[in-house]
Formats: sequence, C-alpha cells, structure tokens
Amino acid sequence: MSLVVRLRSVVCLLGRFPALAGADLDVGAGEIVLVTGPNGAGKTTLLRLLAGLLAPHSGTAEVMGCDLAVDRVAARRAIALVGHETYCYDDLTARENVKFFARAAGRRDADIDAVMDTVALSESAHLVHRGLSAGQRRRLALAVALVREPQLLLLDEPHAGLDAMGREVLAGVVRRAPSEGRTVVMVSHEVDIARPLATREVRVDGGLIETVVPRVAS
Amino acid sequence: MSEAERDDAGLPRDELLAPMLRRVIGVVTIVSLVALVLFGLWGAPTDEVQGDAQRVMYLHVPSAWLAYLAFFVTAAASALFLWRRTRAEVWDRLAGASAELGVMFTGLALVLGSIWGRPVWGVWWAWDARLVSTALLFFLFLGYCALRRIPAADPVGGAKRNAIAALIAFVDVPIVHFSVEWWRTLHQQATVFNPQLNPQIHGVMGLTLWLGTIAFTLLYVYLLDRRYRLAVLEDGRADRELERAIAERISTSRGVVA
Amino acid sequence: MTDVGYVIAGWSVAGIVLGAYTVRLVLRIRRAERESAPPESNT
Amino acid sequence: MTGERTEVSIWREAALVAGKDLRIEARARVALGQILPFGLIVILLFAFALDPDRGVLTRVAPGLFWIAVLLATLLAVGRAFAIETHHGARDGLRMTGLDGGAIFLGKATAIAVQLAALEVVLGVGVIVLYGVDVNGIGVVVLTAVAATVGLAATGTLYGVLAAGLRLRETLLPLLLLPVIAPVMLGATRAFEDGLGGVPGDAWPWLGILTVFAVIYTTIGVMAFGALWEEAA
Repeated sequence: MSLVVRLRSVVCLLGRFPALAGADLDVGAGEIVLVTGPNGAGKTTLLRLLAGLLAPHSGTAEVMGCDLAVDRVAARRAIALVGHETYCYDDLTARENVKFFARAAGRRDADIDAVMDTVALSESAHLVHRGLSAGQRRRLALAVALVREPQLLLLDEPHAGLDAMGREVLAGVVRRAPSEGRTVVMVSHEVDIARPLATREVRVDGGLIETVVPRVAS
Repeated sequence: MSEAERDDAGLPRDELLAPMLRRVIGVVTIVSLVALVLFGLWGAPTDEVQGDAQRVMYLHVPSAWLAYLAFFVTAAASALFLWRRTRAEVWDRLAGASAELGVMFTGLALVLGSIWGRPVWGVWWAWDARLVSTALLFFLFLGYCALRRIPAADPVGGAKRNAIAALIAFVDVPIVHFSVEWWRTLHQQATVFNPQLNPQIHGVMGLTLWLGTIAFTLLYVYLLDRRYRLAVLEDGRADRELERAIAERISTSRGVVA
Repeated sequence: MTDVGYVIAGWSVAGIVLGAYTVRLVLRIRRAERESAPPESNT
Repeated sequence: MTGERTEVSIWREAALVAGKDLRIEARARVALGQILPFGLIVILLFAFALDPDRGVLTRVAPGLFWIAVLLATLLAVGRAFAIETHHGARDGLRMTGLDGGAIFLGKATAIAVQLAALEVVLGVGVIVLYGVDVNGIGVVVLTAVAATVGLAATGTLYGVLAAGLRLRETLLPLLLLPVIAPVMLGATRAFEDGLGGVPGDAWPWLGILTVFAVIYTTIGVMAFGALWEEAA
C-alpha cells in the first residue's frame, strides 16, 4: 500500500509557536483517517502542512511522494483542502467560481455540472457567492475541492455549518472516496457522525499525533 | 530556520571580520579620516573657480560612491541568499546592514551636494543627472528598508521576499541612470557635478579626493561589520527563545503522552 | 554666508551624521551583548 | 485514476486568471465606477492648481496625464490584490497549482486592460480640458502601450510583494513610485515629442519604455511564484 503521507518528528511553526512539535503520521492510499483532539492542538496546522501551505520547520514530511521541505508546490494539484474558507470570489456566481477551479485543473463543463449536482447546488448555481447562505457556501467549498478530482482530500471540520442535506452529501462523498481513488484526512469534533465514516482515527494533542485504538468502521 | 543551513562552521558567523582585522581596519579608518580632514580643509589648494566651497566635494563624491557600492553589496548579498545553494542567514543580514548604511551615505551625498551647489551655482538643488539618480537611489533604499522592517510569518519567507525586492530595485538603477542621463543631456547646462565641465582635478586635489574615497570605503566596511554583528545579536536572542519554546512544548507534551 | 561657512556646514554635517551613527551602533551592540550573555559575564 | 488532465499551457492559465479578474471587475465595476472617476478628478484638480490659462496646461499636459495614470495604477494594483484577500482566495489559488508566472501574466494583463481603458478616457479628458491638439498619434499609442505594460508588470510585482503585509497601502506607493520613475520620464517625453515636437525624437524614449516593460515582465514571471507563496 503506497504511502500518501509520511511524517517523521515534524515541527511546524505558527509565527513562533510550535503548533506541531515532533509529529509522526503515516497514511496509506484509500484510507479515511479521522483526526480528533482539543482545539489549538495543531489539527488545522496538520492539514495546512499536508496541503503544502506550510513549510515544516524541521523533521521529514512527504506527501504524495513530494518532500515538503524541498518543494511544497509540486503536489498541490493532486490535493484539495476544504477549510473554513470557500476560496471563492464574492462577485462571481457559484458556478463561475467552480468553473474557475475546474478550468485550472483542466476539467470540462460536464464535470462542473456533475459536481454541482453532487453537492445539490444546481438550482442556486447562478447565485452570486456573496448572496449564498453559510450552508450553501460549505457545499460550494466541497464542490470546488471535488471538481479538481484530488487524490488527497483534506477536510477541516466539514460538518460545521452543514444542514441535514449537507451532511448526507458529505457522508456520500467520504464513503465513495476510496472507490474513486481518493484518500481522506478529516478533522472533526462531531465524532458520532464522523467515526462511522472513518477507517482509522488519530488524536492530535500538544502538537503530537498518536493513534487511537483502531476501530473498523461499522 | 528550516531551509537556511547554518554556515559551513555549523555556527552562524558572529561577525564579518575577525576581531584582529576589525581593530586594524578601525585604526586605519581613523588615521585616513584625520588625513582627509587635514588635506580636505588645509592641504588641498583653494579652487580658483569655485573658491573654498569646492572643498565639500571631497566628502560629497565619496558619499555618492559609497551609496552605489552599498546598493551593489545589498543586491549581491540578496542574489546569494536567493540561490538555494548559497542561501544562508549571513547574506540576508549583510543585505540589510549594507542597505541601512546605503541610506545614510545616499542621504549624506544629497545634503552635501546641496550645500556644495548653493555657493557655487546659487541653487540648493541642481537637476544634474547624477544628483537625480542619487535621489532616486535614496528612495529605493528607503523603500527596501521599510519593507525589511515588516516581519513575515515565516522568517525565511520574509528574507526571500526582501531579497527579491532588492534585486527588483537593483535592476532599476541602470534604467534610471540612462533615462536621467538622456533627459539631462537634452538640457546641456553646466553644473558643478558634470566632470566634463569641471576644471581638471589633479595634484593635491586629486590625492585628497582619493583619500576621501578610501577613508569612506574603510569606514563603510567597519560599520558594515558592526551593523552585521548587531543583527546577529538581535537575531540570536530571538532564535534562542524559539528553540527554548519548541523544547518546552516537546517536553511537556511528551510528559503527558508518556 | 561666505564660502568658508558652507565648507564648515558641509564637513560638520558629515562629521555629525557619521559620528552619531557609529556611536549609536556601538552602544546598541554593547547593550545587546550585555542582554544576550549575562550568565557568563559573572567574573 | 483522475480524469485525463488536458495540458493547460501558461498562456491558457494566464488567460484564465485574467478572465477571472476582468469578470469580477465587470461585475463589481470598481475600476469603471471608482478608479476612472478618480483619474478624471485628478485631471480637473490639476487645472485648478495650475491657472488654466491655456498656455501652461497645454505645455505640461503629457506630464499631468501620466501622473494621473500613475496614481490610478496604485489604486488598480491595490484592488487587484484586495479581491484575493477574502474567503482565503489566496490559499485557493495556491492549491490550484497554477504556475506562478501564469498567475502573474494573468493579473498583469487584467490590470493593463483596465489601465488602457482608463488612459483612453483620460486622454480624451486631457485633450478636451487642456486643449491639446494631437498629431503623431502613432507614437502616442505605441508609447502608451509600452508604458502601460511596464506599469502593469511592476505594479503586479510590487502588488504581490506587498500583498498581505501590514501597512501595505502606504508601502506600495513607496516601493513602486521610485521604480517607475523612468516610465514617467520616458512616457512624458515621448508624448511631448509625439504631440508637439518631432515624433522622430520619441524613439529613444520608446526604447527605454520597451526595455523597462520587457525586463519587469520577465522578472515578474520568474519571481511571482515565490512572492505569492510568501504573501501572508
């Protein structure tokens, strides 16, 4: 099983604060890893590191076969991070936003319509981003990530702000990930919803990562 | 810093010059400055055309020379910092130290140019090509130093940004020089700074001018080393605190886990 | 102002600027050195 | 596994970014609705400042025109990077893995297009308000193109350099204006030769403008990626 993520005693700084202080982690292709732990323990930092948006201060960090200390940009085309922000432009409509990221990844219109359906945003595709509700924006962020067909999907508290329909969409996306060749690393506090989706769980605390007793998803 | 390897000796070099060499340069600088004062004010003959006011030239020309030298050092150090193989904190600090000195010498050159121009040509500011270029260089320096004062989230990233800014400005200097030369030669006007129009500088005057240039360059080298030393000390304190914070964080969390 | 006045002005400006910068720099180094290594200098 | 990725060349990626910026501008109409009127007001203020007896204004019209364009460039550059600050758009653009050079060309093109439109309107404003009669239009247009590319390139370069920094509103003019002094000089002299004097004299100035534009476009393509990564 080829390793998608390999971290060895990684230290990551937020300004001068060592958010990750010697973290180790291995993630294989097709896994769905749930990341839990108290706030401010380094979970978001971990995802930003994996996305190549943060340079490791020390230690070895390899994602999709790229060494992040050397080149953080190479792997990004194959990675998508759905964080608290939607990455979109207020003046563009939902569809225009998705289209921009689709074109950047070399996708065609058919892929755009498909993904808009997947996240149930087809009817509000013409609405300007500024006018979208919080729930719609969360689903739009998911659409932006999916249309790029990433091999590594990073989700940062995806359940926050999602309505019932949104949770259903998310569950579907996560369950189908392995079959679509996608590896998922998901940070979530809503453990009762997230745990059944995950194949493995790790806990981030005090800038360190330790494996929680592995539970096979029911 | 993650990427910036420590210097070859493994330890960041504390200063540019070995202490012995620095003291020697210090002494030679003082001696040459004293000689400059003697020659500049008394030794050199009074210029028949410009009178005593011409003596300001012995400080203005060296200052202007130092302004361009300091800018070249900043640009060279920035280029070395950007090149991954030679990237090291040394170059970033050297670029910053040289830029700060550059601001001082450029400012001095402009003020002295003005003080020299007033008695000789009756104007506080002459639109002479070299003076205008020096003025633009002054603002390029100010911009760079202002940028350096703004901290970046990632220290290495901030240093890379500053290095690129230095090179962008450096490329501009020759363009400014040519465009200003063309602009001013259109209005051919005898000014105090135009060598072609100046009476031929020779004899003791020439010697004094050389003395000034050497004394100022030595002073620049000495101050560069001292300013670099200050940067090391100021960075050193920050680095130590950072390493301590990391060590603390690891020990406390390890304590919890174990 | 006679020519000599301008010469004095020019040279004193240069002296003051360069001198002040050098002195300030040396003082800042001394203060930084004292702060960064108080334990060792207990002789 | 993933869908077959069509090879998106640098120019198509640049066009994508430029299209995005221009579509946002078409929708938000900041350049048209705010930056352009600003330019016209500056032209008007010059007339108040310089007693508008025809003689003075006509003679210095090229200089005043380019100062107005310069000030508008600062606003256009500020705006071009302001749209990337909301909703983490900067991270979004990074995650697309688009080539830094392509993003630079895209954003610079969008700024250049907005500046060109602004220059046409300001040009008409100057001709009408300052009573400038135009001959040697060929030189004037060529000069405007070369200068606009130079302004857009250096503007985008310093725009990304200052992006996300504290005090970027005051830092950007301090960094940008000294660097584009040659553009101001060259464009104004070339306009003067083009409009009034002998258009032939303008060629050396046009040369400097072109060299400036080429150099800073090249630096932009090379350096933008690294600067975009560092932007806070």
